[in-house]
Amino acid sequence: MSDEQSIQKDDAVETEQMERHTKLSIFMHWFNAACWLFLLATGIGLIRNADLQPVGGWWTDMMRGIFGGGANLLLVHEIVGVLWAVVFLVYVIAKAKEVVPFLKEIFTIDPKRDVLWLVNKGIQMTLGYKALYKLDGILKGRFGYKPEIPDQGFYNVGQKMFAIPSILGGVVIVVTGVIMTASNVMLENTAPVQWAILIHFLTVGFVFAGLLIHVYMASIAAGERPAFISMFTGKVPEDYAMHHHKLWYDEVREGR
Amino acid sequence: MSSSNINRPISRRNFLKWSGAATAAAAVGTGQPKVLHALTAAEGAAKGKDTAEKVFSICGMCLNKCGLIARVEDGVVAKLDPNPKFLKSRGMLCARGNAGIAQLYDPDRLKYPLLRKGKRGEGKWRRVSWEQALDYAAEQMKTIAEKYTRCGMLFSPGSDTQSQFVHRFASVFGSWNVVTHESNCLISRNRAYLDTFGEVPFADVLHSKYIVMAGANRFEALITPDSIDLMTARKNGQKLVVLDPRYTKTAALADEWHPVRPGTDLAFFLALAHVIINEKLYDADYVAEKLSGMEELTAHVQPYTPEWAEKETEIPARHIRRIARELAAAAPASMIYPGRRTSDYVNSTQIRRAMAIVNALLGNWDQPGGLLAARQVGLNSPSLPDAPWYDDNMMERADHGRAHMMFEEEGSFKHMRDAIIEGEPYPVKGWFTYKLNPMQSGANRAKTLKMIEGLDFMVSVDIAMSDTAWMADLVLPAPSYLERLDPISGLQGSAACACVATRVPAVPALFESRPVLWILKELANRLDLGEYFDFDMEWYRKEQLKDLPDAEKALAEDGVYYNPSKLYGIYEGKIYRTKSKKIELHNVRYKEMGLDPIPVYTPPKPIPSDKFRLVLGRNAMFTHCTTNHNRLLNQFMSENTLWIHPDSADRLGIGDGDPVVVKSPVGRESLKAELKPGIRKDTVYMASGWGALSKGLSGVHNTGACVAALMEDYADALSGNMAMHETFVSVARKGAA
Amino acid sequence: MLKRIAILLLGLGLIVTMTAAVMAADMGNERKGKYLFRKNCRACHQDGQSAPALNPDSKTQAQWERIFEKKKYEDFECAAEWVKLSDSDKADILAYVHGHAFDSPSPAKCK
Amino acid sequence: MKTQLAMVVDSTLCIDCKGCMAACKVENKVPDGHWRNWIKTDGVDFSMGETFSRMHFQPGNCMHCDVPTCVHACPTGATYKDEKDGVVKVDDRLCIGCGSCIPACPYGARYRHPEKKIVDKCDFCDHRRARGDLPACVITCPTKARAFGDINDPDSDVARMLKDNKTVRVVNRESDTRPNIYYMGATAPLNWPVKAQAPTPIRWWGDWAKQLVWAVVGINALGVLAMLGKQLFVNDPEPGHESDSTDGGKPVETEETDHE
Repeated sequence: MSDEQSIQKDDAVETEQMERHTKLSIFMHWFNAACWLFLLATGIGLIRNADLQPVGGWWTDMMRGIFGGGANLLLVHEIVGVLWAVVFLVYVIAKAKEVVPFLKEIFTIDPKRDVLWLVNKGIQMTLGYKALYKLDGILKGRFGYKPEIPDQGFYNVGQKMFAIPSILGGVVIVVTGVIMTASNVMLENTAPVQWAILIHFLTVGFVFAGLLIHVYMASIAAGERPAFISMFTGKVPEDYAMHHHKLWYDEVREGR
Repeated sequence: MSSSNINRPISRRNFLKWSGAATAAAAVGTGQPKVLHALTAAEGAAKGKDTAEKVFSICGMCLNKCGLIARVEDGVVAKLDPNPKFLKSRGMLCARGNAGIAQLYDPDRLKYPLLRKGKRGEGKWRRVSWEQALDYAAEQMKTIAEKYTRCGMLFSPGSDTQSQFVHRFASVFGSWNVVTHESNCLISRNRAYLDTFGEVPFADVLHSKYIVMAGANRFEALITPDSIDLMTARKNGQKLVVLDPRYTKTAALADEWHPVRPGTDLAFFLALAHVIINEKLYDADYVAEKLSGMEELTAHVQPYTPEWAEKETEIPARHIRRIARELAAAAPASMIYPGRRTSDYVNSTQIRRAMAIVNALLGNWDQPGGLLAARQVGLNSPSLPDAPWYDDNMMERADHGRAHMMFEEEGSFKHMRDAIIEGEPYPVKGWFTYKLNPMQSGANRAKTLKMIEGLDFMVSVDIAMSDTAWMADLVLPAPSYLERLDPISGLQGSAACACVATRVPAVPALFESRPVLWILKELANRLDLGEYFDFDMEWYRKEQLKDLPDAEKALAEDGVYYNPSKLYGIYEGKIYRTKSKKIELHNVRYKEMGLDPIPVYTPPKPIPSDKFRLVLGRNAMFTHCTTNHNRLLNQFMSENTLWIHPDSADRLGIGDGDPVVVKSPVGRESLKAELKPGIRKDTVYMASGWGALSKGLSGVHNTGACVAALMEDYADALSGNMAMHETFVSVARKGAA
Repeated sequence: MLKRIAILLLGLGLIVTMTAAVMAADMGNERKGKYLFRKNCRACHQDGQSAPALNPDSKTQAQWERIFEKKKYEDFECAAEWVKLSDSDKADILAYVHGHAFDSPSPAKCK
Repeated sequence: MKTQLAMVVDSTLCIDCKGCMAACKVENKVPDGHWRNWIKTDGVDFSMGETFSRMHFQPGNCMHCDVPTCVHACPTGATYKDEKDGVVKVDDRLCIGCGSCIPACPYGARYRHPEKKIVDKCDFCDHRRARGDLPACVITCPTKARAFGDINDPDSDVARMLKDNKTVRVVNRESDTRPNIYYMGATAPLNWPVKAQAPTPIRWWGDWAKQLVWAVVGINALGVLAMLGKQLFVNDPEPGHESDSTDGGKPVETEETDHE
């Protein structure tokens, strides 16, 4: 660890830093993370029914203990949930110039290159590079297979594979959340509420599953440290950019 | 407005939820703790001390006067609970009692004086000040007095605790013409029992071992304590036999139900007397000592055998014989229940006389489980200046002489209305009504409308726009019973309830409503009669309690005061208030007057084959026709239906819920049919109080059918009681005929 | 013989009751009687006053008839009041108390 | 023994006067068209003759069951059985108004409050009991058909009545929730409770949705564990790190290699 830091410090002198995230987007990221964590913890705490509770009654008891009862917990969950959604809505509207290209980037996928990246990166992360060459040895160029990990843009497709469901999931979570919250304000029919509960739960579950990978990749996985740091500084070293986001690096270089 | 206080929950959580979210969104970090703090504080307040005020009162939803405790929260009556120490009502409050709040906060309430703008009944009103309203009313009454004598004004007090002041006003004003609700209700019963025992009894239902109930529906037409005692006694083994053309809830809960042919009860009771006498099931010593006319009765009932009665009543002779024996075996703790509403046939009094005679044979007068004499509660009648005498006045009531034995204080609505329409013996051109709705409670609505048409002036004092108020020239808003200080009530009669009860306001009078005493005082002042009404309610109540030194304290603590008094054996060693000074099986006065001294059976008019007999009846939710529009009670029954036997309906091609048209010689109404196996095939029934003309009564205006519009106005010959079961109607599927 | 006596007695009874009935009809005006009773009698004849309380239902019809027919008012303490009453006034009062006597069709107190 | 508030109803005393329903409605501000309690009645059968026919009136309300299927259907625990008094209650502030508990009650004792938009039902007049009063329906009943108290307190009226009388519980055979309203002797009708059923989404959640989420989370967690294991325990240098070519192998992070 200390090695790594010293080296980077040294690198910083030589390596040029590239602008990757604006201050606002950094804030939004961590705001999102905090909300997610909070809402996840309180949300699971709202489930009392043993058949439905995924973690166990102890969690419900603990959360209700912290917040002084289920009703307060629900209120806080709803307030933070609404806050989360409202802040994002404002952000999307106010910073459309920033958000639209971001969404465009996220939702742009090159199937050929990206599938290969996913396969190879997955193998590399779990089984190692050797496995890639072993696979290449078996396939021998069939299906257009190459053992290399293809170059990626501003986001790699792994990030996109998390970003897409988490954005869509976020929308679903907000919509179902609003339905549930609105249930005792204006809704007459309870069927949508009941479905919203299930969908809310399922969506959170799926996104949370993706979140595990995201957290690992961002904060623990080897070689991703600069990306993690960039979520505070907004900058990545050029060599990191070149290595991890070659297409973006080239784009920026050309644009310069 | 206060009416919004009922059924209008405020969701604290929703409010906090959204405002909380807004706060949090606006100022992250500071919003949440504040919200949490607010929640804790609110919770603490809710769990805190009970700050509600409790007010003792007596219910005014019907005339039973049950004891209640009003719970007043922040100046709003939140709940009415029964007063557990109130023995007359046995510590209960029925659906109507609970719905008193819905009357208090009724959106249909009259709010200020209204003066008619358009034609009578058109529903166009102008809001006027009390000053204008009272000036106008006084001027109209003065004009009528001058033009037609003081008897030109008819007064109709309802059955309210302040109605006594309307009676007083009538006598002070100088009119003998007072017609109350009673002639549409129970005067034939009163007549019959007065003319048998010299007094109208209370039934000791609680201690009775065997009760025959005919023409009464005590589990639906609730009377306290009888209805409750009936159930308590039944639990203790009492036997109940019900005669009714309709399978009422009373019939449903009785040991026996006999769907008697309507109008033939008299045959049944004469046959009971026949069996009791011929089988010598009576106490001979008692008969010799207390009864007068046993010989005449013995001779009289000979033809009335159970077998003969079976043909009339359609009740098997063996049952009649058995019931007579069972009654006699349980005597004197057995009775023919006297009933209340007896406005059914042209011989209503004689029917009740026969019932009273059987009671006399059972020897149950003044005995446990029998008929009880009234006890004095000890209330003082405040001494008020005697009413003046007007020499230039009529000498008699306008309905005088139309029935053999009318009651001076009650009159006869049927006969008074006829007299007014005919203008005979003299014109009556003004009408003052107080909480009375004969438009709905008196048979033949068309006639009531005709009578009103001929009036010069009509004023109605009421809580809501009843059909009667709807026809008036001037409508004055009265407060409900929960807003009033009323005279002390003396409740006497059946076991354990010779008591004094108080009604004090739970909340001040709403809107511009004023109690009728205030209205009468103001009118008296304007008619130079102020000296006769120179008192206020506080004084009046104090005077009433003058001779009961402990009462005031008891009323303050318990809401009720009991004056211990003898319950049974009041008549020991005393004479009866009759001509013979005994219980009269054979009525001496009737004989003198050329009436049947012992009831003679006359069969009811036969029902034409294509028609049905229309009968009336109560349920536990509605008081006559006054609480049908009550927002709470209306939810139990939002319209009336025509009860018809499935076989009869089938014959007419009528299905359950089909709209039908019911036609009588005097009216035509439509409503939905309800197929009921629990009604005779020759009889139909509908609840009263629907089909209101008044647009001021949401919920009953144009909803269901008005039974008063269908009933013909026959009268009981003796008492002048309206006879409401003498009407035959035809029924057809709507659109079919 | 017995039968004849019975008929005779019945006839006699009839005469008595008929007379009573006719008398009752001729008794005067009940309403005026009520007014006069209150004005002339009730001032003394009520609780807390000099004379015992008196209401129409304090006596039977026959008792009232006897009181009014005896006309020995001088025996009463209130003879002075009686003298002041005209015959028609007395008839009115009798009509009132008789009509609401103890054994009348509608016994009543004077309220 | 724990407190279990309950009612013992002598339905033969009920005269169907609706007093309990009106009292409850006012006391609990139950909105128009809804009721927290009821009086059921059976149809009358005159086929055996009219004279001795009888009808039954059966007052009822939430039965505060020992096995409350409604509590089981509630996701948030807003509906719960209070351990202090055995009363099944609704926490107004925790109820999200999803209505899942409504079909889960065999007795139809629950309704969704049209203005508060939360589920409402009888709570044996919690607020009245808090100030020492009996429930509104109990105290107002003319014939006192409803007895109320702690069934586990041998000195209570209800316990005595239970002991001294034959009582029945009205249940649906397919979902015996072990209700805490007991009816004395013969009461009718008995066939009206329905099978308790949670709505489809709630059933799906318990049946498979929870497991599915665990499965997906589990797979991803396994993936992470695999990556972490590989990162920690396997030396896996990237070939051709030195070469800067775009079409060749990836650059090797030297520090990484050094480190491991």
